[in-house]
Amino acid sequence: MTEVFGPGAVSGGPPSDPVLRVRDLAVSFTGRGRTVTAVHGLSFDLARGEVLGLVGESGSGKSTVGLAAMGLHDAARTRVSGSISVGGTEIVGAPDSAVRALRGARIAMVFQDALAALSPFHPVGAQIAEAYRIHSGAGRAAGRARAAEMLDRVGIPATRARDYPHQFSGGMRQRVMIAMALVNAPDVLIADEPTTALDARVQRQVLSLLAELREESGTAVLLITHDVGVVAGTCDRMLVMRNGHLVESGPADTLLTNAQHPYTRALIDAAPTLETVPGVRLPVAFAAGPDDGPAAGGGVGCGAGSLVSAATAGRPAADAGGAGPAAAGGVGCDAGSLLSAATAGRPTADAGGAGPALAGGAVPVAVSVDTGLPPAGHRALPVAAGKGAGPSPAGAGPALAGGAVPVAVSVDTGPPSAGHRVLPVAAAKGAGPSPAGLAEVIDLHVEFGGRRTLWGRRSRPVRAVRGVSLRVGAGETLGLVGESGSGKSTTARVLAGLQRPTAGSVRFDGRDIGRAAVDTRLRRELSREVQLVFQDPYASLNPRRTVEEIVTTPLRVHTGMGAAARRDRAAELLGQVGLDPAHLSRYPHEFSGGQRQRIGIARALAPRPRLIVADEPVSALDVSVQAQVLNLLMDLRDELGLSLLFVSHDLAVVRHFCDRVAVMRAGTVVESGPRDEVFGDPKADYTRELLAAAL
Amino acid sequence: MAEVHGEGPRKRQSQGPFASACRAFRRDMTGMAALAVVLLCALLALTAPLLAALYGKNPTDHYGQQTPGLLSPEGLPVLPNGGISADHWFGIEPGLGRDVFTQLLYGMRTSLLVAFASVAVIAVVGVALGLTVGYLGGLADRAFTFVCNALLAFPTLLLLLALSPVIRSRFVDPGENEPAWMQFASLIAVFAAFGWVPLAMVLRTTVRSLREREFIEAARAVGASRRHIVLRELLPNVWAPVLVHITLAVPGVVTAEAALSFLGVGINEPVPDWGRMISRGSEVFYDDPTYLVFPGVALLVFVLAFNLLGDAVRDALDPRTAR
Amino acid sequence: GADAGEKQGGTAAARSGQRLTATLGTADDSRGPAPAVPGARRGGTVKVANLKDYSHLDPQKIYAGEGYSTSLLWGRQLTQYQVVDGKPKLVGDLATDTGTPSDGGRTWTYRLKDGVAWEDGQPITSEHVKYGIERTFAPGFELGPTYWPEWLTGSEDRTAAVKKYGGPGDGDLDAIETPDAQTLVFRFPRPQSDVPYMAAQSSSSPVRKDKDTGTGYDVKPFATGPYKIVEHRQNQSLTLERNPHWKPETDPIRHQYADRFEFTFGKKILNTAQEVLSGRGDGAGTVTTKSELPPEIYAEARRDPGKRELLVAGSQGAYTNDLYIKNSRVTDPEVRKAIHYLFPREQARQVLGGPRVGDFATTLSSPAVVGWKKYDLYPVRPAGDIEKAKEHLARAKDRPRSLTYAYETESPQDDRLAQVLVDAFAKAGIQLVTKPLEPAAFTSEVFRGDAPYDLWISTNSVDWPTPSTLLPDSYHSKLDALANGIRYANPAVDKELERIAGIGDARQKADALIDLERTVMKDVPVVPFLYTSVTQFRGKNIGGAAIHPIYGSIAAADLYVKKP
Amino acid sequence: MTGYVLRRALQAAAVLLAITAAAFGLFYAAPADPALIACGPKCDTGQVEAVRHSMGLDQPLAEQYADYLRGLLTGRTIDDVDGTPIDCAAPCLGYSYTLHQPVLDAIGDRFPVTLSLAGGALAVIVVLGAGTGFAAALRRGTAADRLLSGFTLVGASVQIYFLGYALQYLLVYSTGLFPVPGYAPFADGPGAWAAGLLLPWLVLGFVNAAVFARLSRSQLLETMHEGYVRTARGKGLGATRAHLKYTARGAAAPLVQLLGLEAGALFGGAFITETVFGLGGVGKLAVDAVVQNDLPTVVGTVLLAAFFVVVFVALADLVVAWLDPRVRLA
Ligand SMILES: Nc1ncnc2c1ncn2[C@@H]1O[C@H](COP(=O)(O)OP(=O)(O)OP(=O)(O)O)[C@@H](O)[C@H]1O
Ligand SMILES: Nc1ncnc2c1ncn2[C@@H]1O[C@H](COP(=O)(O)OP(=O)(O)OP(=O)(O)O)[C@@H](O)[C@H]1O
Ligand SMILES: [Mg+2]
Ligand SMILES: [Mg+2]
Repeated sequence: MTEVFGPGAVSGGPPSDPVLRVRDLAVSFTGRGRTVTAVHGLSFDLARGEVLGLVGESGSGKSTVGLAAMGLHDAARTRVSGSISVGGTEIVGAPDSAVRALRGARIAMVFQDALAALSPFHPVGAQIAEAYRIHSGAGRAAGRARAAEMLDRVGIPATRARDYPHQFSGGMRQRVMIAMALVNAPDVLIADEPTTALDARVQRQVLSLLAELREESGTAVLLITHDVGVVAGTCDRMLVMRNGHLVESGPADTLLTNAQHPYTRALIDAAPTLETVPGVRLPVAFAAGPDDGPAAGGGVGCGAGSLVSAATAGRPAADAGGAGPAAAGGVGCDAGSLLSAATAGRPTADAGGAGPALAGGAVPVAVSVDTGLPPAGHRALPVAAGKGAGPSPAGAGPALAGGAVPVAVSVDTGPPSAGHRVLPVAAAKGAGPSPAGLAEVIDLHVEFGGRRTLWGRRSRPVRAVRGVSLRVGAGETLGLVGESGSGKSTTARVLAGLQRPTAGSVRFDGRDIGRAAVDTRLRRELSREVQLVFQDPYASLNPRRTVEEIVTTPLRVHTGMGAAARRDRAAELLGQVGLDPAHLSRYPHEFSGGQRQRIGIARALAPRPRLIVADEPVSALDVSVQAQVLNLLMDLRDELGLSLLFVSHDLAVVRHFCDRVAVMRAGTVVESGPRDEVFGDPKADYTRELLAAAL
Repeated sequence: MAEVHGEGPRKRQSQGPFASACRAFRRDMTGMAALAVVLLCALLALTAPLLAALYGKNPTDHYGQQTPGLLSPEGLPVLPNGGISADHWFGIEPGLGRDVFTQLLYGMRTSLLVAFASVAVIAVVGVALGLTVGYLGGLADRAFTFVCNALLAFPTLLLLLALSPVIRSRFVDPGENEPAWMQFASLIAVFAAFGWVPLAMVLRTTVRSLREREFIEAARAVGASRRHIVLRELLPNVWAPVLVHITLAVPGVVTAEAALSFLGVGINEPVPDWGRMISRGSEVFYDDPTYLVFPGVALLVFVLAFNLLGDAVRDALDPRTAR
Repeated sequence: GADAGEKQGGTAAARSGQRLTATLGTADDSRGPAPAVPGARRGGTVKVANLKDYSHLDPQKIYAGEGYSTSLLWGRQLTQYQVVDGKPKLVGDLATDTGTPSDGGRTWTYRLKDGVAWEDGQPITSEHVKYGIERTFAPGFELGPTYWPEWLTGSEDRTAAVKKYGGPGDGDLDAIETPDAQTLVFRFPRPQSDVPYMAAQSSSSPVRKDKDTGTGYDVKPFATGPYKIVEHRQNQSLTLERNPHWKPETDPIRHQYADRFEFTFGKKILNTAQEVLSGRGDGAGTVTTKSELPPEIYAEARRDPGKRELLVAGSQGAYTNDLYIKNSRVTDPEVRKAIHYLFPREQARQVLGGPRVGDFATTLSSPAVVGWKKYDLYPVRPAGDIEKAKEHLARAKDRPRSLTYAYETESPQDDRLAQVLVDAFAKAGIQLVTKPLEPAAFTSEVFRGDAPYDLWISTNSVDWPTPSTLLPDSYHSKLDALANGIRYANPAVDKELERIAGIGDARQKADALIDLERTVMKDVPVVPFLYTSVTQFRGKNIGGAAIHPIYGSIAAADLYVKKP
Repeated sequence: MTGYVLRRALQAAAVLLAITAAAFGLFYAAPADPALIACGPKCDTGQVEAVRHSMGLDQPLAEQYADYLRGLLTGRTIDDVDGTPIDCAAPCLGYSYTLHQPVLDAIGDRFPVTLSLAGGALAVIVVLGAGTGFAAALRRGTAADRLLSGFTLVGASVQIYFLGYALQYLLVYSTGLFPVPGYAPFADGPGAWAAGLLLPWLVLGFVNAAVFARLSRSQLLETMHEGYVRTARGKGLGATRAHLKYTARGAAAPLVQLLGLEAGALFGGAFITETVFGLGGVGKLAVDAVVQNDLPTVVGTVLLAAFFVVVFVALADLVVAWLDPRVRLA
């Protein structure tokens, strides 16, 4: 992969003349009588023109660092100590008026959530112009002209300057943010997860844009992200944070290929990529970080892992649980025990040998160039061309190419059993079209009727799904991918009996279930067999109900079990998904994201369904947690012989997890087939485009 | 609330949202002080007959008229400061010469009874309607909005003024005193008839946004019935706004009741009532402010305490407003 | 009241409880101009702030003391009361004297003065007076006094009268003759002794047919008095200016000191009183002709000498305040006597404001009535005598467990008064049920024949200060519930009343009625409570303010501005 | 936006119609006989019947209501008690037999008072309420915040009749610090007009501003943490300017809505304030009408009050839509 961002310091050493210099930065928040220290003694430098990646799991303190650099923390509730200097001007402890002069002019920020960060009340043009006029003292007309120019520069027609943020798509909003941040050509740009919420294609566009602009103005960038892929593609150096501490730093390519710290390595490996061997267990090096409940901590992930292993392999949980892993910081032990559990055939003893797994995980970075997928090549081209014009040496390419070396290793070392393990099932179905579809939709149409207007006329309906046919065979996993708004969720909801189709038929086990959304009895019957797992583990759990209540709801509905029996079953279910049955009386907010998703899965499993519809069950989760959940789902699928409809916009995850894949676009299925076919030899242009965009 | 709380068998670690709100509340000094005042008031009101017996007076006897030397021929207390004496700690009422202390005690009973009863009805009706309409949406929602708008636009005070004689003459036999309970009932009915609107509207909005939350979808997916969804999934999620609304509605009703009595259509003689005391106090204010001060300050403190309590409850329940 | 009648505002005011009756003046007394008010000067604007607008300005609809009093500013009648030093004297107003009876009181003749004129300068003729009186027969004039229709047609009541003659629409009324433009001859089927007093009522004002605008006349009548109405915004304001065609030498009653009168209505009386007494804003130049001093500031006004001199107090004409007992429901005289004894006069007066509201009464009629004599049939101390009451109750054949007391809810005071009664009745072992009624509905509720109310308190007055309108109009058993609200029925009294009705001589009639009053009061049909007094107020700058001894409120026609 | 305005207007009209029906039914169902009251205590049965006929009370309620509505739309002729026809022009709210005036005229006479009182009080509410709310929110947690919050809390808890009487006595009649409350028409001189209303404005404004201040404080505190405010500060905008331009804008919607409700209530007549200060506005008219059983006036004033609430609430909605492009352009 070519480096998207230009030159910068090639070597990992700290630059000589930093535009941003952070020393011993500590930030703590007070509130409700307790103090949270989000950043502990962080030091780093950002050289002129450099791109520095700041990575870490959610809640590790990345945004906090960015805000501190801007001096934007709420003074009343935040204590910032240490030193931050921007181009030689100290920010910590400086009066607001002094910092104000820097903000927006010398140091600017692209905030994490573009929709929230743009004022809904002012036209985008005016918001950009304001940023310009504050510092340049320019008049209205000049401000407008400059805003138009910047909008044009980020690829938004200047005529739309008078539109409001809600009239733009996510990617466009992000570009407006970028235009606003760069309008004064600052020395430092802090880009806080500028692409996280975006589609792969849009993500790519935004990153390229950032790179171009940076090149023009020579702005140094602190790129905050949790996505290692992004760092790989864009950064000169990277810093890895965890729980507010700096874990490791160094040149990006070095760290990516040869990280010293196990945490860094786990972070890098946890996300499946288009090159990960499908179906292997993903390494889970650490537990979810950001947790408001007391249950957080490395120990949980570890314990969970061992429970899963117990459940899967029929071995007693004793071996991996206990204090050991927790004491070990939940890093090595977890990886080991999980791996061991996953592979089942291998001795637990090589727990220390996270190596193979991690090496396997290293594949993603390297392989992207190497696999020779046509899209990958294309993707690299335009950027490379853009940079060829500049003074930068084409050093990045080789650097990454070097990274490709481990590819071979990973493929080699990848435990063959992992691939095989999935095979029995996959092979049966993957070989041809599955004979008996457990659930199928035929020529499905869903329209969302426009609201009746004053004059009784209906506005034009949204045609969310326009003629989709899908089939999920027994024991099969069907992946449904596509960009946002393509109708994936709608299709999934139809299958789960929550949405009434406008036209077309929906069958489950040969029975027409089209009316389930309006017929309570039918839906109740259906819900015995089909269950949903939702995208957002927090939103899908009622915050005011205990885990026990949540998990036993389906039992109440579907069985005549008494309270005690339900409780036993709930405990059993928690065990099955790797949670401590003692947690039954807790509330959802007392769990980490991954644990919450496990609760959601436990609930879905409760009535022993035959089909689980999982609507983006992992996209709200951190990479590491995502890995845990994916592993769990794979285990359960194998163990219980479940069928799955797996909806995701992440190609890599789908590829990793599914037997067959359907690609949706604008309400239609553009391509479907066995996983390897779709990914290996995409037929539709759109699929190719998607694959190309994936970083 | 009790359902969530369950003090006894709670597990050490289990941290219900209510428990954490309680903890936050306990740290709020103002809130605790306000709660103390409110509880004290409730206690005083509850034990009023006992206290009055101990004190040896009752709120209805015309002491000033029976004992010579307490009131001037014009009806004003002879002793300074509203006739405060060892016998009558807070003085006596000008004119009738009743004991102010017991009047205040029993007046608090009146205020609290009307307020608590109205608010209870408001809460039940508001929650029921808000939840149902919020969940059902569609036609029910439109009808609801319409009714709410109409009720909001209706001048309540005027209606109360106009309706109380209607109620009196429609339902009370001419040969009988209007029973006190009927005065209370009609007041409570009218307060409740208009009071549920804001609560129901808030709940409707809350429920509409909750309905979009995935956990409702999840419950539906599990096959749960509507009843289950409304009662078990939605209800536990709205008690925070309900609680806040209730604590803030109590002083509202107390104030409105006092205003009505001030205008002469609240609770009638001889049932002691703060609003009427204030009204009487304002008549003799220029001669002797004492009689206005006691009920005026009592009402102020009472309402203030409830408002503070409401604020504290809101803060405790809403992490965003945490200071 | 010990102090309710002292000299205030430079003019003597009558004291309630004092014998004070209107004498009949001579033709000489009837000549203008009116005796000057000491210290009065011309010019300036008198501001009058009253709580409410007058419900009627149409002279034939006015039927209330303060309405009479104020309407003197623009309206003139055949006769009127001249007040000098607080003493009233009935004199000729438009007429040259108080009227000449003949034919045993069946014919009365009046002659109009020369030079009396309307606000447009046209002379007032006997036709105009006749037309005015004819109007009282017409539909829509039920509100006014019914004496003219009854007397002129010799009917029992107005309903019967209007069957014989239905107002100007029925053409000419034969009973009044107008031989010339200045002479009026009234011919009554039965002897009438009180015509001079009736001639002073607003109903006896002239109305000009060409100016009679129907309901519009109720808003803006055409003036004959010293002032004319220039603007009347209903319930808001009323502005009067001098009437250039009014001649002082024709008028023995009215003055024309101020240039203008500006009435405003609607301001809460407490605010007005505070403004006036403190002299803030327009206060110094403001007076009220209708409202009483609010109880809120009475004590303060009494304390502060500067404010005290601004109070205008006096007896409220011939008004009395009594506890009425519905005789048809409380039939046993022993029970009524018991009520008489237990009635807590002193406590009741205390909650009403104390001595300033009036003196305790022992008689049915007011001391302001011609021929009044003091009597006290069942003496009792003001605080009531529960023991005595219990004795009488013990003697009663059917002793009531509970009685119903109805009252108008005009102010919280009424509720407190009810509580005082409840307390007293309870002590005598009777539960008093209290029925607050809306003022608007009170009369129709309480006076309905079968209305379930036993007791009520109300303030009433005879229509003029002779006893003629008291017993005959309220205590004859044949009268309907509206007139005889307490349903008093005593055949002996009925008979005596019928005899008295035939008496043409005023003096004789008055004496007979006063004597009959004692007979009636032996039955205790009502419990006399107060001879009422009023306390009003004036601004520092207003002179001539005194309570009119007949109409019971500040006489507007004597007011002047001290330094305009 | 036009569609939105139209829809909102239709909704408002429907609500008003419902209120006319409710008010009419409720009040005409009252037990006191309006004919008896209009005719006076001395009327006999025949006269009362005549009056009842001229008042139209002998017709079925539905017909009376239809007449009423017709009068509202096209005007009608009403008979006075004595049968004199009274012309009641287009938005005819009936004729008051107590005031001897068409209800609309009676309201029209008093409306300037209510308008002046409500207008000034609203100004006080906005300035004082938003001002203290803003000041407290910006200094949250400080002594100033606690002081201001305490101040508004007292304002929200104090009774207007208590405060009104006390201040009037202390500031006007005892010391003369304030001019005597009263109404002088604006046309007679703005000075006298403002002087007479100063104290009522302040008292009514203060008590209502308290609620407004509390809401604006909490709204501002909530909006203050919005991402776009941080963005504004990230551009280099000072805290105060950022809050004025962005926080205030974001917090405005509920405030505008509250203001709409309060304005509606105030323009419908502030009974207690008018009573306390002796002002003859629509509120006093309404209370008097209730006391005197003057049904046409009661219904008329109820309708007027409802009309203002409905109109101002609708206006507030429109302002909110105008303020927030997300609503406006939806
Ligand atoms: N204003 C605040 N008050 C209290 N705690 C805070 C505040 N902001 C952040 N934190 C806490 O500080 C820690 C770091 O948060 P931060 O937002 O920097 O994480 P992050 O790395 O940016 O995470 P993400 O990837 O989810 O954006 C978290 O535990 C968070 O809960
Ligand atoms: N309830 C609804 N009312 C109106 N339109 C809707 C509704 N639900 C979905 N849509 C529209 O239908 C289309 C498909 O939505 P859907 O949620 O199925 O997309 P998706 O592929 O799941 O997208 P994402 O990846 O963002 O979740 C979108 O254009 C969406 O705006
Ligand atoms: Mg962040
Ligand atoms: Mg979706």
